[in-house]
Amino acid sequence: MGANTRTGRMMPSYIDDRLIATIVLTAIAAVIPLFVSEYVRTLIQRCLLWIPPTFGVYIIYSLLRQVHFAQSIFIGLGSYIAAFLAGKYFVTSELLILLPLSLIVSIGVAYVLGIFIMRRTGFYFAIMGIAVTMAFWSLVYKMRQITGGSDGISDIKNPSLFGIQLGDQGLYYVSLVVSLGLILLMRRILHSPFSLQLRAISGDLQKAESIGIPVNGMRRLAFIVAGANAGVAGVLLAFSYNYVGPTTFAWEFGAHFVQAAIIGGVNYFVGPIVGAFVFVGLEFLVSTWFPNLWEVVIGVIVAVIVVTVGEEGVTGIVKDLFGRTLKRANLEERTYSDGK
Amino acid sequence: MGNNQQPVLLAAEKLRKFYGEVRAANDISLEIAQGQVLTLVGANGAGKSTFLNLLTGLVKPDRGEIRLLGKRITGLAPEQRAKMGIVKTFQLEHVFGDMTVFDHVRTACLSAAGKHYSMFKDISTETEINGQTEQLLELFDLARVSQSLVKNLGHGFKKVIDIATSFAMKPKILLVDEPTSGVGEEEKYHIMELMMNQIRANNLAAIIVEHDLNLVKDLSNETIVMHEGEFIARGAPGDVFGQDKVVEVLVGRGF
Amino acid sequence: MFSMGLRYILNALPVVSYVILLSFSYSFLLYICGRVSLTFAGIYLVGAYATVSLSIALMGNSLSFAGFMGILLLASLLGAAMLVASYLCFERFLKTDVHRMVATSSLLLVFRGLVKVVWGTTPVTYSAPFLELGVSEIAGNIVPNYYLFMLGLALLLMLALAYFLNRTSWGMRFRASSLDGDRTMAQACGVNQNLVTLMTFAISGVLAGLAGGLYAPIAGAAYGSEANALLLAALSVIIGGVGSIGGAVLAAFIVGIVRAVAAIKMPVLELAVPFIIASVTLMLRPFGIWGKEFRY
Amino acid sequence: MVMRRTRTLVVILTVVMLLMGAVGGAAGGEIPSGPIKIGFAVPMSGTATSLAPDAGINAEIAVEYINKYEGGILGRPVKAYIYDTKGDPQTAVDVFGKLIENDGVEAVLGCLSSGTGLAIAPRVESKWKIPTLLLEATTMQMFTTAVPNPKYVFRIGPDDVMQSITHVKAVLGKKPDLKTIALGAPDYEWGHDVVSSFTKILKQLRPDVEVVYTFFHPFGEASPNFAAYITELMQRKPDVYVGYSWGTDGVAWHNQARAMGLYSRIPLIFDVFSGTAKGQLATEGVLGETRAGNCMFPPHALGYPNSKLAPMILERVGALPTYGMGVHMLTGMLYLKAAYEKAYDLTGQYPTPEMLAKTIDGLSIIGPCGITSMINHQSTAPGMAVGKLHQREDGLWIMEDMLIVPDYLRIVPPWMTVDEFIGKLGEIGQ
Repeated sequence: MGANTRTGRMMPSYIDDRLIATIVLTAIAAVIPLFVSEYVRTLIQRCLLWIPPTFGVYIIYSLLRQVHFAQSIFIGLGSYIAAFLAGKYFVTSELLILLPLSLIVSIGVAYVLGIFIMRRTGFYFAIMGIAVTMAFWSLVYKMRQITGGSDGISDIKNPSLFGIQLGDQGLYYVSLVVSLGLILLMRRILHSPFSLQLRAISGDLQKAESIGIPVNGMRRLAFIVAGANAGVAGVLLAFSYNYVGPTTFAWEFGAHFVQAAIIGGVNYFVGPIVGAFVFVGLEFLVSTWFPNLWEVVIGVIVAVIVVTVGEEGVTGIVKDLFGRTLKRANLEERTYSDGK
Repeated sequence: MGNNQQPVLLAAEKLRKFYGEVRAANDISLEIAQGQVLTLVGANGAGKSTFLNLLTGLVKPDRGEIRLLGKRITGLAPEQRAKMGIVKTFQLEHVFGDMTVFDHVRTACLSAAGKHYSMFKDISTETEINGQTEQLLELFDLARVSQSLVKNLGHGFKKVIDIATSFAMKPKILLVDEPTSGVGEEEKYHIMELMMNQIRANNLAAIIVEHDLNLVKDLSNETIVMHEGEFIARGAPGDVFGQDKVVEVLVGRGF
Repeated sequence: MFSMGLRYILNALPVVSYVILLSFSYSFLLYICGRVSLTFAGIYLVGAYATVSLSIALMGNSLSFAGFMGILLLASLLGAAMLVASYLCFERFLKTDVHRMVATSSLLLVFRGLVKVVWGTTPVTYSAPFLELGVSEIAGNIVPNYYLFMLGLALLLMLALAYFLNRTSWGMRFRASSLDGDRTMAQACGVNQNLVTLMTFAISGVLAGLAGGLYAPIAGAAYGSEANALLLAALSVIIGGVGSIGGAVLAAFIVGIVRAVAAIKMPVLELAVPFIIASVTLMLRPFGIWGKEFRY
Repeated sequence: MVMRRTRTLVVILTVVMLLMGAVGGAAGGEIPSGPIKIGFAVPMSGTATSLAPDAGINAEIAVEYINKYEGGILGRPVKAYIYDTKGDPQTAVDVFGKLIENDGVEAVLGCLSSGTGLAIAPRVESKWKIPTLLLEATTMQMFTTAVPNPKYVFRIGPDDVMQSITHVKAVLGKKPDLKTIALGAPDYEWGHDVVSSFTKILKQLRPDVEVVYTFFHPFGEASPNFAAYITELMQRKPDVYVGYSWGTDGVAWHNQARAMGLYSRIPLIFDVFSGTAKGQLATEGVLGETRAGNCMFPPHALGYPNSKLAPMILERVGALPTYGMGVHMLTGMLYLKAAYEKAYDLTGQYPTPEMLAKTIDGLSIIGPCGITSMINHQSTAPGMAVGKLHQREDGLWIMEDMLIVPDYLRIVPPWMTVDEFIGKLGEIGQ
């Protein structure tokens, strides 16, 4: 606890700060729909649903130092599960069935894909991710009779929870709860023995092997964790658009989560959260101010962030600017030296 | 420290590894018993590191067999062998630079306890592991830097951290690749002492690759000289270093 | 059977030629400098637009083939200049492979965005050189001479590069600095690393710019074509192996021909088939059919 | 008493004032001042951009035209909110939300692909209730399954059956003696839809014609190589080839097919979207169509509004013909203008979205494609024409020798299903 023995200060202890910050932010997210327009609520909901897949990229990036372009596979799986079961071939729209089902399917698919994707690293891993995503995309695209091809599946009605049909606002709160739950779960996972050993793998592969870490198995599990996050978010994303199309499987879509994670900063646990909000917000602003320059703006921002602050991202920049204030809220909590 | 009454712990039989023309290991055989400490000397490129890597499984042999306590382990992956007790420290820097010293050692403790896939448990609640880690840090005199990032520490520290991490694996046999390369004269002895104390205290077998011949004499009473992938001499350091061919190999090439 | 095979090979020629150039542009950089850089695809895009715009501006409807060759040369020099500039101003600040991958892939976005700003998204095309060269009939198959010219040029360049790398003293310096060689040793022997890096970027830029320029008369310079080019080149490098000239040529032929075959025999798989081959290659020969084992 | 009288007076005065206020409010049909907000949701990045090039610029052109030459709508200038859908249906949903909920636009023009259209149409009908003019989104699903009873959703651009009937009739008219035909289309829903409806209608009208080769090439690959298809096509030697490749696909197809000599080997080629790109236009003598989607300005429409529109497009985009986004958008703007003015004339009030939507249906305007009418939420020109492409002295491509297929032969009447209509086509033709 060496670095954290800041006793005798006015501030409450370490863990309480964090708890307070979480509660305050959650409370803001919970009451904000009552005060803002429907569109802003949708936007916040979008940000919330972007957080879990971005966390998936973040886990692979910050723990394994790999770039995970294949998140869209799992978003797509979740979305199409929702679209088939609650839309096209109506079976059920009960979230308590759809979410676990998507979780199970994502885990299964991630397990199988992980067997061969996670054996490679670096550029090869990234390209393999894109290749597999393309394969899924073309499968969905070509199975026109079932998936509707490029037209997708439209007019998916809102889901129900405990048998109660949800309105758009209800869906917002479900998204909030799911996303928050996943954030807390990720926090736990990032402080687990599992992730410490993953960091060992990215730190030095040979050393990791020589201390008996089952490299391939653990990498695969990390891939599964990432995929499961995206799979759950995929279901809710499908409902939030009331539409699913094959572009959910496009690798460009998966690349957005990489960009969001980089923008947020992969050195920080709050990075993916910040990244999701900044990315979606940025998209909103850019499309308003320079509708034609979306690619240039996002490209320059990501490139500049990588060159200047690397893994620190926006969170790191903000922390530098307002270091003292944020320290109190413990937003600077790093995944990289988490005490013990 | 040779204790030949003990049963054979690790046995290598006719290990061979050629890199094209280069003979890194040419039908090497070796047996080592519990508590036995061997030193391995030889010029650069004699195949010492390759030999250790063959034992740990980082390099796959072209042919030959490796047995641990009579059980064939030739085809096993490095991490499986590490679990069985064959643990190696590295010559060059192989540390997890972005971790704190505490985490670095703790990783190995967790791995030894087989807690790889423990995802939903907060690491701070692993009191047993944390206790072990603190104990190890004490033993290796690392407690005062336990919260520093490994990459910010000096070379000597990294060596000690590497060794401490290896001990966390509760090894049966320790393969030590040049523990003191690139370390100052004074630190050298300190590191060696720390390590040898632990090896003796746990009655481990060890193969130590070392360049400093004076150090070799202190370390163990049995040494092997390696040249072009073969063992050319074996015995007490004093005797071995007197032999002509050894002098030619070690000193002649040295200058 | 043979004539069918020949037909697919001839149909694949334009893709084969540009993929040879483009994939080697990427793998050369990776091989010599050990740097992952996806900027080459942006250079490809710029090469295509530059060639077409210059052709329209300078030549109008009066074609001279020598003039077109001159424009190609200009486009490849522009590519070299841009890639070197990208290295000097940007890429040399990138420390790790992951950084390079992420940063250069976002640089691609910038490239395509700027192309949109400058040229709009209406495709720009100038196919006069393509039409002017006429067609040949090979074993009953009609093949535009321009395809043969493309392939010839690509192979010639590859041969020249092979000669340069293996037979000249400068080539030795390049190889000494490569993933194969020993960079510190090379430096100790007086090889100027900075110069080698800059030249590698320049050569890579020439190849990428030329690939874009050569292919532009066939498909037009189109916004978004860099993504497709990037994927094809990357897959070819995976299939052929890093740093291998033979591998680049072989992989380009494989990718081109399987696509041509799939287009007719199994249209469902046309897009997926290069990815499938790359995946299988990665499983069976992780370092490519013709590649050697590197850190990557 | 005085108190009481005063109180009564106050009550009466209050009531009168309230009444006046109410009347004033009712007469508040006065046209609000300030610009009128119109939203555009168009693809400006991503794959679709290379296929529907410069959609953003075309939206600007349409608005500029309305403001400059038509005096705005009800005297108010139009303010455009142009956002990027990235050609992605889900982004389109977000963009529509932003336009309608955030910016408060009064009508939206947008959505090129069928997927985008299908994604937003149900939401527009059930939630947003704002007049929405889809540009293309030609799928038959739109007004059959997605929004069977549309109120707010309109479509500019033909539906699949309409265009297929035109194409079949045109091909049969231009080459009555054909025996074999080949079809090529991009591999996505629209491509499959048009090919299947073309084949179905052809079988109905001329069962003896054999379709010798049908292929679907990858869609929107941006730098495709079509050599394999072209070779195969030349080996099959059809009498007629009908190609639906468009955008960058169309440009590449055109370049490659011409270089390989396809145009001289097949007697009749109907390149539905002839190459539209800077530097390279159509091929002399090849068939093209006048549907707004292709914007081969038909000669009869070269006056109003095209004489003013064409120079604007040439100046901003640099190519003419351009893919029809600009034309669609201007058509849509003209519909909106006409609807606003008609609704205002009829009621004396500034129209609500509902009134506006009701007024749009049944309107006729003169647009870039000539007289165009909104019938059952579907915009149609009196005849879709197919003709041979010809380059005039001044460089403009026009169509000659046009064959116009009248509406009653193309529009599926509301009391018939598509299949019934196709089944009756032979009889109607007589």
